[in-house]
Amino acid sequence: MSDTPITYVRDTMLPQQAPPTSEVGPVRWARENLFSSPMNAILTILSLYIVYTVISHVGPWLINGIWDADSLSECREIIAAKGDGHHSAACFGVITARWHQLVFGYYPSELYWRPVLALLVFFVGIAPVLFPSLPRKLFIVSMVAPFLCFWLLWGGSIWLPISIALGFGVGVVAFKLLSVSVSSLVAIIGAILLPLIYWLYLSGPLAAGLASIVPLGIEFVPSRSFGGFMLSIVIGLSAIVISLPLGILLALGRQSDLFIIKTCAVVFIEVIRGVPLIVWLFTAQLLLNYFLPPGSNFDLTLRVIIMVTLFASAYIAEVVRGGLAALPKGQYEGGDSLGLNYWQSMQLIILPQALKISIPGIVNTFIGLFKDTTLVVFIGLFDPLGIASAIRATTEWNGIYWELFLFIGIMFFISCFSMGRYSLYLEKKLQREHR
Amino acid sequence: ATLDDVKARGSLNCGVTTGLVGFAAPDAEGVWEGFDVGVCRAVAAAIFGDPTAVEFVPTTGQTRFTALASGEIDLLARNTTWTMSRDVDLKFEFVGVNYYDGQGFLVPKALGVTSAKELDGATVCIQTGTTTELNLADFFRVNDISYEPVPIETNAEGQQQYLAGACDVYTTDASGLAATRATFENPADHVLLPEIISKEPLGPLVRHGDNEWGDIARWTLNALITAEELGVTSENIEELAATPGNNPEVNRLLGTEGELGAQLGLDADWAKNAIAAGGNYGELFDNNIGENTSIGLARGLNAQWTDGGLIYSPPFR
Amino acid sequence: MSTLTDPPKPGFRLSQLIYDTRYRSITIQVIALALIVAAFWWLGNNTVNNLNALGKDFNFGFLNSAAGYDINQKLIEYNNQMSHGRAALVGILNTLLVAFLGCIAALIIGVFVGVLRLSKNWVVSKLMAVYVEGFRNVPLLIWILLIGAVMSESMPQPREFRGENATQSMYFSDNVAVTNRGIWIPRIGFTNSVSGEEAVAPVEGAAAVASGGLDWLLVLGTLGLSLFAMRLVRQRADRIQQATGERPTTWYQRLGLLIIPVGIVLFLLGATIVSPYLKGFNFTEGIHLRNSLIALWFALSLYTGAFIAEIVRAGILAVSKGQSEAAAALGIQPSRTMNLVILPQAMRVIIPPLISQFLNLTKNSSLAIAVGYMDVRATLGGITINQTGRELEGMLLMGAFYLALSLVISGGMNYYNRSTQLAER
Amino acid sequence: MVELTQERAVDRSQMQVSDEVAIEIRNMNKWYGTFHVLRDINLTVQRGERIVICGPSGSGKSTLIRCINRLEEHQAGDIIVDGTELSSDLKNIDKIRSEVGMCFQHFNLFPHLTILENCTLAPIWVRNTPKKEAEEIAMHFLEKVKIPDQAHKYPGMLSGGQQQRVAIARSLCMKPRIMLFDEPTSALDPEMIKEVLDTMIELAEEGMTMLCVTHEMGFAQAVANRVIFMDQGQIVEQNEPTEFFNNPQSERTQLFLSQIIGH
Amino acid sequence: MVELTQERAVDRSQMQVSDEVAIEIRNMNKWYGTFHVLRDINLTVQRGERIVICGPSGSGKSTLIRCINRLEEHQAGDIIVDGTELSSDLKNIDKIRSEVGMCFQHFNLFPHLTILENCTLAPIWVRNTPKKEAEEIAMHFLEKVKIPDQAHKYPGMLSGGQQQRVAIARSLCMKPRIMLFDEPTSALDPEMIKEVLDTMIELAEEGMTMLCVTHEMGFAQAVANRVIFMDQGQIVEQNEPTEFFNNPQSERTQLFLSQIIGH
Ligand SMILES: Nc1ncnc2c1ncn2[C@@H]1O[C@H](COP(=O)(O)OP(=O)(O)OP(=O)(O)O)[C@@H](O)[C@H]1O
Ligand SMILES: Nc1ncnc2c1ncn2[C@@H]1O[C@H](COP(=O)(O)OP(=O)(O)OP(=O)(O)O)[C@@H](O)[C@H]1O
Ligand SMILES: [Mg+2]
Ligand SMILES: [Mg+2]
Repeated sequence: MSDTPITYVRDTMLPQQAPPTSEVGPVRWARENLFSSPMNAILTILSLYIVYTVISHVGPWLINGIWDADSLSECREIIAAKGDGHHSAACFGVITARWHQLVFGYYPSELYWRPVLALLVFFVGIAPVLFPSLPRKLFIVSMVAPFLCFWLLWGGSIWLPISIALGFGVGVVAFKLLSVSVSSLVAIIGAILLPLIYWLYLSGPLAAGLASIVPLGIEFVPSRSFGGFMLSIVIGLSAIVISLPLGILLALGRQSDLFIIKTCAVVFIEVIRGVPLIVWLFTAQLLLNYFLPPGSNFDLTLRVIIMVTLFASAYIAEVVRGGLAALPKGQYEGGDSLGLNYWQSMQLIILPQALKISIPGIVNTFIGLFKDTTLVVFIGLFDPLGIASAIRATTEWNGIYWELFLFIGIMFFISCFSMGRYSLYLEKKLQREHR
Repeated sequence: ATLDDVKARGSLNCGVTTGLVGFAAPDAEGVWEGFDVGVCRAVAAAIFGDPTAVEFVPTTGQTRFTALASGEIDLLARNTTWTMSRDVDLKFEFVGVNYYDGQGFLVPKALGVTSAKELDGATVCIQTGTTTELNLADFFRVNDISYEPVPIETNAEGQQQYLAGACDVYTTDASGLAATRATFENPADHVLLPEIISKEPLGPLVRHGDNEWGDIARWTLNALITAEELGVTSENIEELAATPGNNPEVNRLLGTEGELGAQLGLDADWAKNAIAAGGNYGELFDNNIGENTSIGLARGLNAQWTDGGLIYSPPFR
Repeated sequence: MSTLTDPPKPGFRLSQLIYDTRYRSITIQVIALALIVAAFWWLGNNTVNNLNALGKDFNFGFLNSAAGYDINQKLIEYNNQMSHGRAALVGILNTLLVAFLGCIAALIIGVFVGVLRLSKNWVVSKLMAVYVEGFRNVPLLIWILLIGAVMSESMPQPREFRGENATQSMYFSDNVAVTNRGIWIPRIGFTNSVSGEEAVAPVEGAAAVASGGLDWLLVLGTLGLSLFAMRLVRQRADRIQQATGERPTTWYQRLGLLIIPVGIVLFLLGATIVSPYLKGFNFTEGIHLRNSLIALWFALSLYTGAFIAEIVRAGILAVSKGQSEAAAALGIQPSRTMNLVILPQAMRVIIPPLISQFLNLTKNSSLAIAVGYMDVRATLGGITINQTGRELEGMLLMGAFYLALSLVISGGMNYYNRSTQLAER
Repeated sequence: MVELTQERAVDRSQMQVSDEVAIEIRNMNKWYGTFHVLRDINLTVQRGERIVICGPSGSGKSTLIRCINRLEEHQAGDIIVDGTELSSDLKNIDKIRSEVGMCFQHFNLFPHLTILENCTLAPIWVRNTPKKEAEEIAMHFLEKVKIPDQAHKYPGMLSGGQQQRVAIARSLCMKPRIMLFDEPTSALDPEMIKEVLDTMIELAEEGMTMLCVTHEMGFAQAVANRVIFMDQGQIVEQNEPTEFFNNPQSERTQLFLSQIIGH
Repeated sequence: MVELTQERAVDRSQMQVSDEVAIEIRNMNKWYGTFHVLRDINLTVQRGERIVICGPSGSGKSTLIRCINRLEEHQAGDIIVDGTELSSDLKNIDKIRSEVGMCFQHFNLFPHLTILENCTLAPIWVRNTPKKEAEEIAMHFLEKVKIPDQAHKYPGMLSGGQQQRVAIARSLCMKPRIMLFDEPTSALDPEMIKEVLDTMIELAEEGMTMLCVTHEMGFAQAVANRVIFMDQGQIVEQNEPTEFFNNPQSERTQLFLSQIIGH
């Protein structure tokens, strides 16, 4: 064949052709995806069998579910009247009758709008953080949102959150003044100490005074009335929001060159992460009062929030540390060479970038935290599981089990799954942007 | 002092269970009701004249004592057994007994067991963090028979385990067993064994060291008991208070005679308010756990001493 | 050219504590240290004051007093007359047991599911995705409660095995009983026991092995020797392969080595299988795997397994497609490609997050309370604290235990991790 | 371009092309889903031939090469390698893969194995070669690509050019009769390209049958017997190199070449 | 070793060099741990001088440059910039950093800020310039580097050459009296190198004091007053460019130049 000329020129280009029928359509799909090898075929059949078993057991129970019954006995009567087998129907009546407790706990029903509104405010507040394209003015909402949410949830005099917020103002002003007049180191110490003094000695009387002059407020709701998913969300969200600054400080501490500060950060993070949350919750329940001055005594919910916040801050610190480590060293040097000081370069250059990288990790931490709020049931708070127990302790619903767990599980699944998708989307987006 | 704190706060913090039918459980509106709850309300009424001035703090068997010791609650009314070590070592003060109980055993009829001594090798569900664990261990050790404990956290859990047959026997205070059995689909299929293996005087308690506060709790409970003994009920109390009769003890109780309220640092009508809050002891019992409720407990030991029971209050004078 | 080669020692000038970069850091650290010491002093002082006010002291003497309560599952000798310290130890061992079993099961589940989720089989991969997402997005506590409930509700009660017309029967010709109180499996008893008395099965306790367990020592020793011999055979096979390229078939030799010596020892000791049987309320004899252990173990390993599956999947995906193509182009079969090329590389990506999952599992085992498994949280941190009122001491001990456990696990794994990482670069 | 030819001119008379057919592709078609990537490919490669394939991006060059050792499946037509037809028969695939070596653009060395282990892995596990012998062979080929002293390093420690040469040595250790190259130099820096091309030229001189996707026209002129130009999944033109570069027939080829040379 | 002349080039009349001393380095030594990177450096830079530093990799060029604005700390000797001595005193460091601008090899722009924000950041936060004024200044310098129209884009959207010019503009916004460049063109493609060098030459023509680590010998010849050759942490030779390139004295310099020019 070496004699035949190797020269070849195509004169007509071939058009696209449709693939052979065996290459498209459901047949091919099934062949490729389900039965590509004997092993695969076995697996397919096995999986289908599992799916069938589960559906055939649970399906009827779900479908026959009774939605309108006021008590378990009524529900059982209805099932008996239907003449079906004994356990083949669910009593979802408990959910229709008690859903408001599962969601809001014992929050006064005429005030349900307040937590709902607080959640909305929270979303508006967090929007500029999650979507950088929004106008920066919205950051004002972000700053106000925590105090507004606090006030909406607990109610009471409006002056309390305002006077607490003023403390932050005091800090900022102190920092500005001192950093101009003295040094930035002094300014930072001042910015921490002055608000602390203010909160300890001034803010309480100030709020009381203002309240007595201009009594503005809404009905106070004690935290003991909080329960159900609302409690989980309140604990989870406040812990994440408060733990963020703490976590950032810890992460910076862990990256610091200063031996003592670094050691403290490392010890704190490792101790918190090394001990299970439930032990920390028992600590909040059993021990926190030992550590505070005699006579000081605050709300269990608040104590739990403090503990969960500390817990979350250790995890956030690790997430943020990852973000800091992902930044090239050149960014730090760029800031230095322009003459920015440490806090300026952190605030203007490093943290904005590091936090953006960390958002998916923060969302994941939040998902974990949100799931872990169920543990507060062990110290007698009414999270969804606690409410479920309380419902089962009433005469009407004593003995009901699966339906409540199913409902709670599905609610958690929906919220955690969608947040998980969101963080996945963020990760993908970051990967694209960082190419 | 605790009384001042409570007054300043405007409400009483009262520790109760996280939910035990008849004794303390929140209803669909989140309003707490039950026998123990009644005691809390009576104390609140005695102090403030308002039975709703109570914050109910749900506690578990594990957390209740710390809550009280740390001052988170002012009064614990959570079917808690009065024992020496709790009184002396844990440093609490029991202000009286509102229910005389004893630890019993609940078994399915089908097992054919008639005595707890036949329970050799049985699996027993117990609530952890209670005296029942210790009693149980003692009972089986003394009788030289073996058992397998299944520790559980809440009554609801225990009930579920027991009904599913994960344990042969459910043991806790007999009152709790009765209450639990009452909610079963077929209560008749289960029997309470005759043995009561312990004395379980249940009562409200406060911290050591604040005797004035302890007195208020103690005498409020006694007022409820005395009221029943003297026939003062929530129905006739207004009438009796408005038109003092010739029974001096009733008059002292209702504040129309003497200074008993002032001695406690309360209003003169403190006891009247306490009784009006949920009725006298007998009324509380009957409305929450008595024979006409789904719990269906008989008075038994908890009848007035005059009826052959142990319920006995020192005199108001 | 200069011959100066040592850095000079910096001199101190105390006047520059704030502005001098070198001393400034010292200033900051001193201030931080002072603040921290102050904070701790404040906390400690409060604690002392509070303890005084309550009339309590701080000592660990309670660990020596009688516990008074019983524990169903114990790996060492324990009864209610023993001390709280002993009870705590029982709890610690129970925690370690479930953590150990859980880590192994979670790893196996995770690897299987992770690989299957990458399967080309649509049904299988979707099923695995449902499993993974379902477990990852619902709180562990709910899973523990659900699995515990399923086990106690859906399995037969021991009494159903009783009587002439029992509705349930044991499996494997009356050797295994599956009930809602746990699973009873046969144990091995020795009729010709070396130590004279009959030994108890090892799962019920290391103590049992130590006391009556000379026989078990013998069996296990033989097993160890067999394993060693098997290794020798394998090494020989390796050598032959290196020398000739052909690998001799050795599985029957190794199987023989594994079975025959142990078999002989067992025969000499007069080993018999002691099956569980129903006596009174429960089964007796045999080994009792309690429901609480099984439920907690299942829940922990299924939950953690879902996370591990994702880690494994990510690890495998992190090995580029080019690697498997290169192996294919070299003619290496797909089954070997996994072992020779993909897994060794994936391992490096997998191990660090795997460690933290193991840590999580260990910490999560403290949820044992939900199914009544008596771990250290339930004994020391639960009943003991509650009976003695020693919250501070008890919580401190428990926290220290978990912390030490975490540090040991992560330390060990990091060491391993570093050593594998070093081999690569 | 011209410069390169002169510099690395190869004595083509030494490279014999036998009459034996090494690869035969008949009416081969391939689809990705419904996208028709390879259309009616016909190609016969004699033993000892050195073929360079070029063409615009996305024209299906890589796909063609990858079909030949069944990294991709074709859906219509036949591919016969060394007399064995490529079908879904696993044995045939194994046989063909051990006859055909392949070098990728990104080398795809195994980062967890040393250079030597990379080279001995397949001989030991696929060919059952004794380890010692496998190592000898490996060292031989590593010497050939001039990096015997790197044998105990890990791939990550080598430069790109060295890595690609290891990849070539690794393929050679399986003693393939045919080598496929998919843009072996496009991920490399200019200096390193030379190293790799030199190695390939040496291989060519020894009479290895080679199919090479590359845009190194100097290489094509220096060693190729034939240059194939592909576009839109079709072979548009093939010719011997001098003709191909100096006198392209098809319009598309002209356009393509003008771009390449302009660059 | 050759005795060094402090003579300035005279043939570039439009760029004046004053007698004022901008930077003075005396007997400066630096260690990394125990590794002696910079040994006994002595260097005086007059205001308006343009100095190019070259030398083999690892010879300490970057380290020298970075010591001048205290990105690295030196351990012995003095560095005096604009009359201020560089010590651990924070105030001095701040003062010097705002006098000295620096351009890095990898630009180190802040990717989360627009070009304009990159340029106004330091003036606003360090100099407390009002935002409006800072923006005007920034636009002025962006015009100077010929990219005013990119002001509202993000760095990631710009080519490397444009990014480097932004980096230069960013430094200039602080109105530094001295500019340091650390291989500003070595990460760029050939076409872009020219853009950046043009900008730098323009700066030089305006009389900016410049220290530039670079291997662009064309640039050195065009604008430098002095070329400094470093090796092993020491200044080995310095001379005015024509002399330096045509008539290197030291053997090391000769060797180095032969490599550079060969390449
Ligand atoms: N796995 C795949 N699935 C679907 N389409 C694919 C796949 N791989 C390649 N293609 C498409 O097939 C066409 C041919 O791809 P191929 O990689 O063979 O091109 P190429 O000629 O090698 O191009 P290049 O020079 O860029 O490597 C391209 O249009 C490509 O997008
Ligand atoms: N942070 C550091 N720690 C320890 N040694 C370092 C550090 N930075 C640089 N070095 C060492 O100091 C020496 C001088 O480095 P420098 O970066 O100044 O060289 P250079 O002349 O700029 O080289 P190049 O042309 O490669 O940029 C090198 O040997 C380098 O390895
Ligand atoms: Mg390609
Ligand atoms: Mg450098």
